[in-house]
Amino acid sequence: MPGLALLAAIGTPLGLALLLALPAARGLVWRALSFAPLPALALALFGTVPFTVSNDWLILGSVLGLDATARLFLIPAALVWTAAAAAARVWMAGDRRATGFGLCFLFAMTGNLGLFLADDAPTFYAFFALMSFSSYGLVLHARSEEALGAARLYIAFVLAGELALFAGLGLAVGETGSLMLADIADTALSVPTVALLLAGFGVKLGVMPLHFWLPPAHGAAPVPASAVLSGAMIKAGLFGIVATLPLGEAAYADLGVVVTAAGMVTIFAALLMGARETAPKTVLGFSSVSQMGIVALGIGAALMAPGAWGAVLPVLAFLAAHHALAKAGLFLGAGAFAVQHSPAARMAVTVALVLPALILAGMPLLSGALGKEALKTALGAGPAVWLPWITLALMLSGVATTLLMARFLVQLWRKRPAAPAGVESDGLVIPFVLLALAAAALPAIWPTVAGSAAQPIAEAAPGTPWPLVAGALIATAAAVASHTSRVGWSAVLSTLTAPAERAAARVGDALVRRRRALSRKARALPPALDGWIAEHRLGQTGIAALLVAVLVIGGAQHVAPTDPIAPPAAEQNGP
Amino acid sequence: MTDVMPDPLTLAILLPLFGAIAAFLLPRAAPAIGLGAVVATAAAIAVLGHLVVQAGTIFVPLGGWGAPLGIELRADGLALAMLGLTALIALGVGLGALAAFAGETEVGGQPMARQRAFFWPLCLLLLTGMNGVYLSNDLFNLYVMLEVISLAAVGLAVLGGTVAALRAGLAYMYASLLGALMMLLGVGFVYLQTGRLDLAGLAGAPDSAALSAAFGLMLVGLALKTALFPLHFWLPEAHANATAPASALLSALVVKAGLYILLRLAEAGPFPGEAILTLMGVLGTGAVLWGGVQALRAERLKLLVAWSTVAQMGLIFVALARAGLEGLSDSWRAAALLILAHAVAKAGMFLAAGRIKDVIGHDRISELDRSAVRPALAQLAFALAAISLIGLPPSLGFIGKWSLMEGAMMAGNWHWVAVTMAGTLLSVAYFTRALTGFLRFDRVRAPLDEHRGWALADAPPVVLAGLAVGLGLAAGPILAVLDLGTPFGAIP
Amino acid sequence: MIDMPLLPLIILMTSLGAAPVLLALPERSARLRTGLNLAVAAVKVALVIWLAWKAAHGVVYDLRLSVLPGLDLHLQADPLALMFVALSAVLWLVTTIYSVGYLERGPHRARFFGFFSLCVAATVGIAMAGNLFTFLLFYELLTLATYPLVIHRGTAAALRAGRIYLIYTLVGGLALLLGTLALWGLAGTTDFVPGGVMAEVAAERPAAAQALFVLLIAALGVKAALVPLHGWLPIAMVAPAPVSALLHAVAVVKAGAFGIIRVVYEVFGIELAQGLGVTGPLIAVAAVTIIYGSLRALAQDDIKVRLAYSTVSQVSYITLGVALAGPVAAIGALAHLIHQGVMKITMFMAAGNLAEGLGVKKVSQMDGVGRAMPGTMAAFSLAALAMIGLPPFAGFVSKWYLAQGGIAAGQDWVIALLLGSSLLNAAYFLPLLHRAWFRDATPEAANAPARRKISLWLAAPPMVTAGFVLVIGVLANAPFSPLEWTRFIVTREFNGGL
Amino acid sequence: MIALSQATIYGLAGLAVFGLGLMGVLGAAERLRRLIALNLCAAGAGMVLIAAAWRSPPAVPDPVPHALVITGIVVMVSATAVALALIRRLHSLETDTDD
Repeated sequence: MPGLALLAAIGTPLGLALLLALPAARGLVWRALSFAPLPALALALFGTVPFTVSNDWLILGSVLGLDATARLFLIPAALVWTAAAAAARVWMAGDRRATGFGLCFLFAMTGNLGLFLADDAPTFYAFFALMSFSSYGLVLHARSEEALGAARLYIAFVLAGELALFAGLGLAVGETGSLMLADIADTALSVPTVALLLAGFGVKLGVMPLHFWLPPAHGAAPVPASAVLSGAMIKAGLFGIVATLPLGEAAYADLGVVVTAAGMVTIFAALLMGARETAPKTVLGFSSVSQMGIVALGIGAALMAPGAWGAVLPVLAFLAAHHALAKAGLFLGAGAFAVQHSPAARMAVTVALVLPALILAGMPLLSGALGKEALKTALGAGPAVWLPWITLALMLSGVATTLLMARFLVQLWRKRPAAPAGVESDGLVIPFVLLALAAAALPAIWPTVAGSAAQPIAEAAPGTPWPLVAGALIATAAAVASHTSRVGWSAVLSTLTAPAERAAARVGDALVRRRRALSRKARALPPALDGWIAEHRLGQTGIAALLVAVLVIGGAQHVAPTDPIAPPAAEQNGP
Repeated sequence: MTDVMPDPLTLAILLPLFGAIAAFLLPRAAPAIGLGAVVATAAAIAVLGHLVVQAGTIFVPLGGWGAPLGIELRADGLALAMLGLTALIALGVGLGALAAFAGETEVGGQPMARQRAFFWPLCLLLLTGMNGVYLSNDLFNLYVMLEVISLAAVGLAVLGGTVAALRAGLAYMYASLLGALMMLLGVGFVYLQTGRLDLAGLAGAPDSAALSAAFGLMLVGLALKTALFPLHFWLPEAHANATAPASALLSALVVKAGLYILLRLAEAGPFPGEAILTLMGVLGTGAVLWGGVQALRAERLKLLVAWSTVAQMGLIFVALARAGLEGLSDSWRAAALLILAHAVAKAGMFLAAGRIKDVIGHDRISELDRSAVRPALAQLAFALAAISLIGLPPSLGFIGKWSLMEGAMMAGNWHWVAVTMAGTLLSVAYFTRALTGFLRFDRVRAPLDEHRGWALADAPPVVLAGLAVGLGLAAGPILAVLDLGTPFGAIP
Repeated sequence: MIDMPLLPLIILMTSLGAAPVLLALPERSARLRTGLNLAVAAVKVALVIWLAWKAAHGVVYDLRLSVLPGLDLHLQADPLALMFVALSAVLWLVTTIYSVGYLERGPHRARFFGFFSLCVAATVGIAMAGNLFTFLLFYELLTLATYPLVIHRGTAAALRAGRIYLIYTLVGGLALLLGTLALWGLAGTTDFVPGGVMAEVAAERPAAAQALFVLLIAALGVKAALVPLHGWLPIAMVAPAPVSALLHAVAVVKAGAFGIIRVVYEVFGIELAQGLGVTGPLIAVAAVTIIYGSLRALAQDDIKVRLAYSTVSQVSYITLGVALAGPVAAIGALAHLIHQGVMKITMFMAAGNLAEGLGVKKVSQMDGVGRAMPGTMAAFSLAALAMIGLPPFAGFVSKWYLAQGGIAAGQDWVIALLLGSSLLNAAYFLPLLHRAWFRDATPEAANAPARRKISLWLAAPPMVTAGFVLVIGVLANAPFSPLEWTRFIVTREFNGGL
Repeated sequence: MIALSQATIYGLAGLAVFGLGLMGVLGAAERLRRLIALNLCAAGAGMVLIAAAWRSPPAVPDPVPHALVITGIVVMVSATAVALALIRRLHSLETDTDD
């Protein structure tokens, strides 16, 4: 039974990818795209962890399974993939290279979901490589000059990372004498091995100075691909570190210092670089880099002080989930913004985008702030010398993220991301909104999903608003300053007053028009809703149902944790 | 052995002789008589083989005169092997000749009928001489038989009747006569010193200046007859310009007579010193290199093959010299193996080259692939023979070279190994020229009529060349035959 | 118990006997030739399976024919031999099918298939040779049989390539002859015995033993294309695609590599070789070859030449694994013998298809070929990714074992070497894949007159072998997989040797 | 000091004749001249052998060398005949082609 579930989890995207080779089956595959991650999601939600299935005949004796930590990574990844797949379906509807994109997308999905399920080094490496290399096609998809450069950079870094990983895993297996990741993570590996593994996963994670590929790649990829690159695939790097490094087993003071320092630099350097970018998606990419700097702080502390790991790991898992949902939401939101035709609709999307932006920036009580607070607490057990600096860095990272988010929102208007013509905007808006809501609801859902691992989050302080406020102030000031420097003081002052006068004059007309329009819309709403439901009953309804399922069934499982693996969600909770 | 029934040794000499006379007298029946005589001789040799296997060495005094002065025949393993080889080649070449001289057209030389009429007596005479050389146990008889071979060989060389053949034949004749005269003088010196003519008499003779001079004369004479570099000048033209079956006989057998006598002299020894042996090796090296280089430059297929004979003869001398004087009691085996290998392969190769020339109409190497006809089987035969001559496993040539190099290496004479290697490389190089020409590449867009290139006449070269390759697998039995009667004393 | 003691000989004779018949068949009897070819190839595969089955059940095959006193022609079917025989039999079948399609209207098919068959016979002989003497015999036969294939096209370039090929391989063959002689002189036997036959000699005359090792490896290194003896390989690329495929994947380079395995393990014995201090230099040569081949491959625009340099590099993995002198590395080496064969044959057949179907022979012409020939390019891509060492394909398995072997041998730098090589592999293969899949064909290329639809005879074989690449990688640990078989061999070699 | 006996003088003379003949064979360009030189060689060789057969006067000369010489003469005569025939044929062929 676990074997079958595993087969479904990995086989579904893989099988769909292979089906894509048949021209006749392509339509079907695209329709089923957003269901591809569902078996894996179901496995993660309803599977009894830990469990393993050994396949001696497979590769070098493959062992697949799922443990509590991997599960926490798999769930948000699968959610992000589901949302991105739904978006991809509409985004690629009219694209002549859709088949190639779909193939790469599904292969990357297989790799990404599969690597959480791998329990031995070769299998893990296989999935990791599958994910990394097939993403090349995602980055390159546009074939523009920019995409070409980004893809070239991407593949170079991927190669370097894969090689470091090959060496690191090879050495680790040599030192451990076992292929199992669990054994590797339990052994005090040599410093070069750990360094190689850190470098290999660090590339994926995008920690400076291994980040160069990340912002351009995220910027160049089509929106659904950016979402998974940033939301799901980056986390594979973190998961790799968690799964293979002997964190909590042995201390690597020097490496810890390096990683911590890299993390600090990353948080702020990404801000400086991102603030200069003009393409909104690239700005988001830098934000990802910056966020991963926070993760690096946790890892660095654990490297220095193994005792802290027990407390850090749950927080990192939470941060990963938080970032996955929020960042994927932002990317999809950027896509949703891009496909809107009217400024009003764009404004609506922008307003909606503020939610995940705030979550990411550390709005108190939301997941970003909670995660940071929890990390601060967890690092209390960490290296005492570094603690004040880390605390400061975490706080300032809120400022940094706020600035980047502001920049993103501004640039969204200034330089609208490219979007294919004729994309049905609902297909993007709904996944985006759902992801943003999920990110917002994360602190509430997390205890249900993570069980005892959610303890640090539940106990975390709500966080302070001032980094956010400070960031917003600085952003405003910066905007004003830049505008002023461009047009001069008097012009600024006149523009400050002129709009108010114009607005007052127009407000009356606008109200009248708006009312008429609203009434027209109200009349047209029922049939439109019908059509919309008919159109989207497959993908989006499924996602909505699933998010409900996360809450309901996960809660039920929390109550009765000994449930056997339930059948896939799609069957039980289908529309 | 009764007086009524002549012994097989005598028969092996007399049968071809009588055959030669009969074939000369009855030209129309010459092919039948010739083949019959060859088959009969082969049968006699088979009987002889049976006896040798049972008794080891056999001696037969002729006409009641025994050693030391009289004529005595002797047969041991070495002789038997050579006899068998000669019969085999005679049979093969004879069958090939049936086809080669079948036509009635004149190709620019003698009329076919005339060639056919003369080939068989000459061939049988040659067989007489060869068998005589193998079986003779005294120097004088060896000389006489050598002369018989010479005359028959010259006849064969000029059989084609073309100007080139006649010129080459005349040069050949002069060289051959000169060699024979030196041999004669040498024999005289030996007699002067020892008062005996049998080979056994040499063994006991004390070392002296006259004996050394005698050896020197005989060696030079034999070197001339075996075309040892630099006395090879006559060979390429003579062999290349003769008709194919004649070339085959000349190259495969005639030169071997001198080598055989050399082996016998070495066996009877005392061989005149390490220096002479080394000189032979050095001259052999020269032959290997010069022959190789000339073969590389040759423009005609048969000339290439003839130059390859020069090189191969050199290699046999190297084989004799490979391990110095002490090693001679073993080196002769390598030399004998190479002699056998070369004889079989070269007979096949010349027949094949003749067939190729007949079918294509010329034998210019650079234009071999430009014919509308493909003599596939003849080319196959040529290739197989080349494999043996190059010395690629598992051919008999390979076994010979292996023995050569093995002995040289064991004796620490790496230079002879190097010479062999160099010779092998050269042979690859020059044979490749021909073989590449066989792989036609449609430079001529003529319709390819494959079947015209095939005939029953292809069988003898193919069989001979096939044997040259396949006999390598039978090297063990061949060595066993060579050791019958323990020539050169006990097996080490 | 032995039934059919002549089975190895029969396997050898299937192709050796077919060769003259194929040579003699008239050019126009194409159907008969194809039928005979396929029948013989299929029969051979069946016989090899039978042989493997019997051998796995403890039947010992040992055929000897004495040539000179103490010197035998010796055929055997030990696991190592079986591995190579199986590889050649299977890939021969595939390549035969491909060749039938490739030469459909070409001239001189009789000659081609005759020598082709001879070539495989030689490979099988090399595999089953029980001593160096027999090995030498078939090694030379291989040289002779491949020469006409290399110059098959008959162009000036082909003839030149053939000449160079012949010079290299024959000098190598001579060196091997010399080495065999020397072995015979020194050790008194040329038999392949697990653990080697040189122990006494090495104890008495270590310098002679070292010299012999160098001589033998150099002789075999010519065919195995060890730098600086690799010069012939890229030039021999003028040969038709199936010949290149066979040359690179199974026959020639593998014969050299296989010989190196035999010499190191069964003439010298790995411990002795280590004791003589000759494995170190061998590792160095292999390492240089791996990097050099890859570097040269980078600069090539001709697809086949690039593949050829890749072969130079890849085949030295085998040498590297052997020289590392540990069981794990040996598994990697032997597994790579098979894996590289399957991968490279796929790539060469695919490259041949590109040339046949699209007229594409250069990397720079490859834009958009993935769309034009998806099946072929999928096969090519799979093999290329496997070459780079991506899991779960075949190449990963051998690289993984080589890396582990390096670690086990205390030579951690091997990992760095593998990394460098993989990086270079990626650098010269990924641009091809990029062009093929992610670029659009130029308009003139799309409408080129050279375009034609290739037949199934051509299209299917690379896809089948690409399937092998996938399957032997994914099922590496399954029973009867190449990896399992090499593990079995290595257990035997290392237990026998200790 | 070796006394120059008659036999020695004959022998040396024979060798000299042989040498002269050898020079002729190797040096001469004309076919006929070379043939004659060959015959000279043969005569020289015969002289050496006859000298060798000569013992001190009272003894009967050894018959074996005589037999050798006679055989040699026979061989030489027949060989000369063949050679002459060849030369003639060659001559006629060459004049044919020259015309």
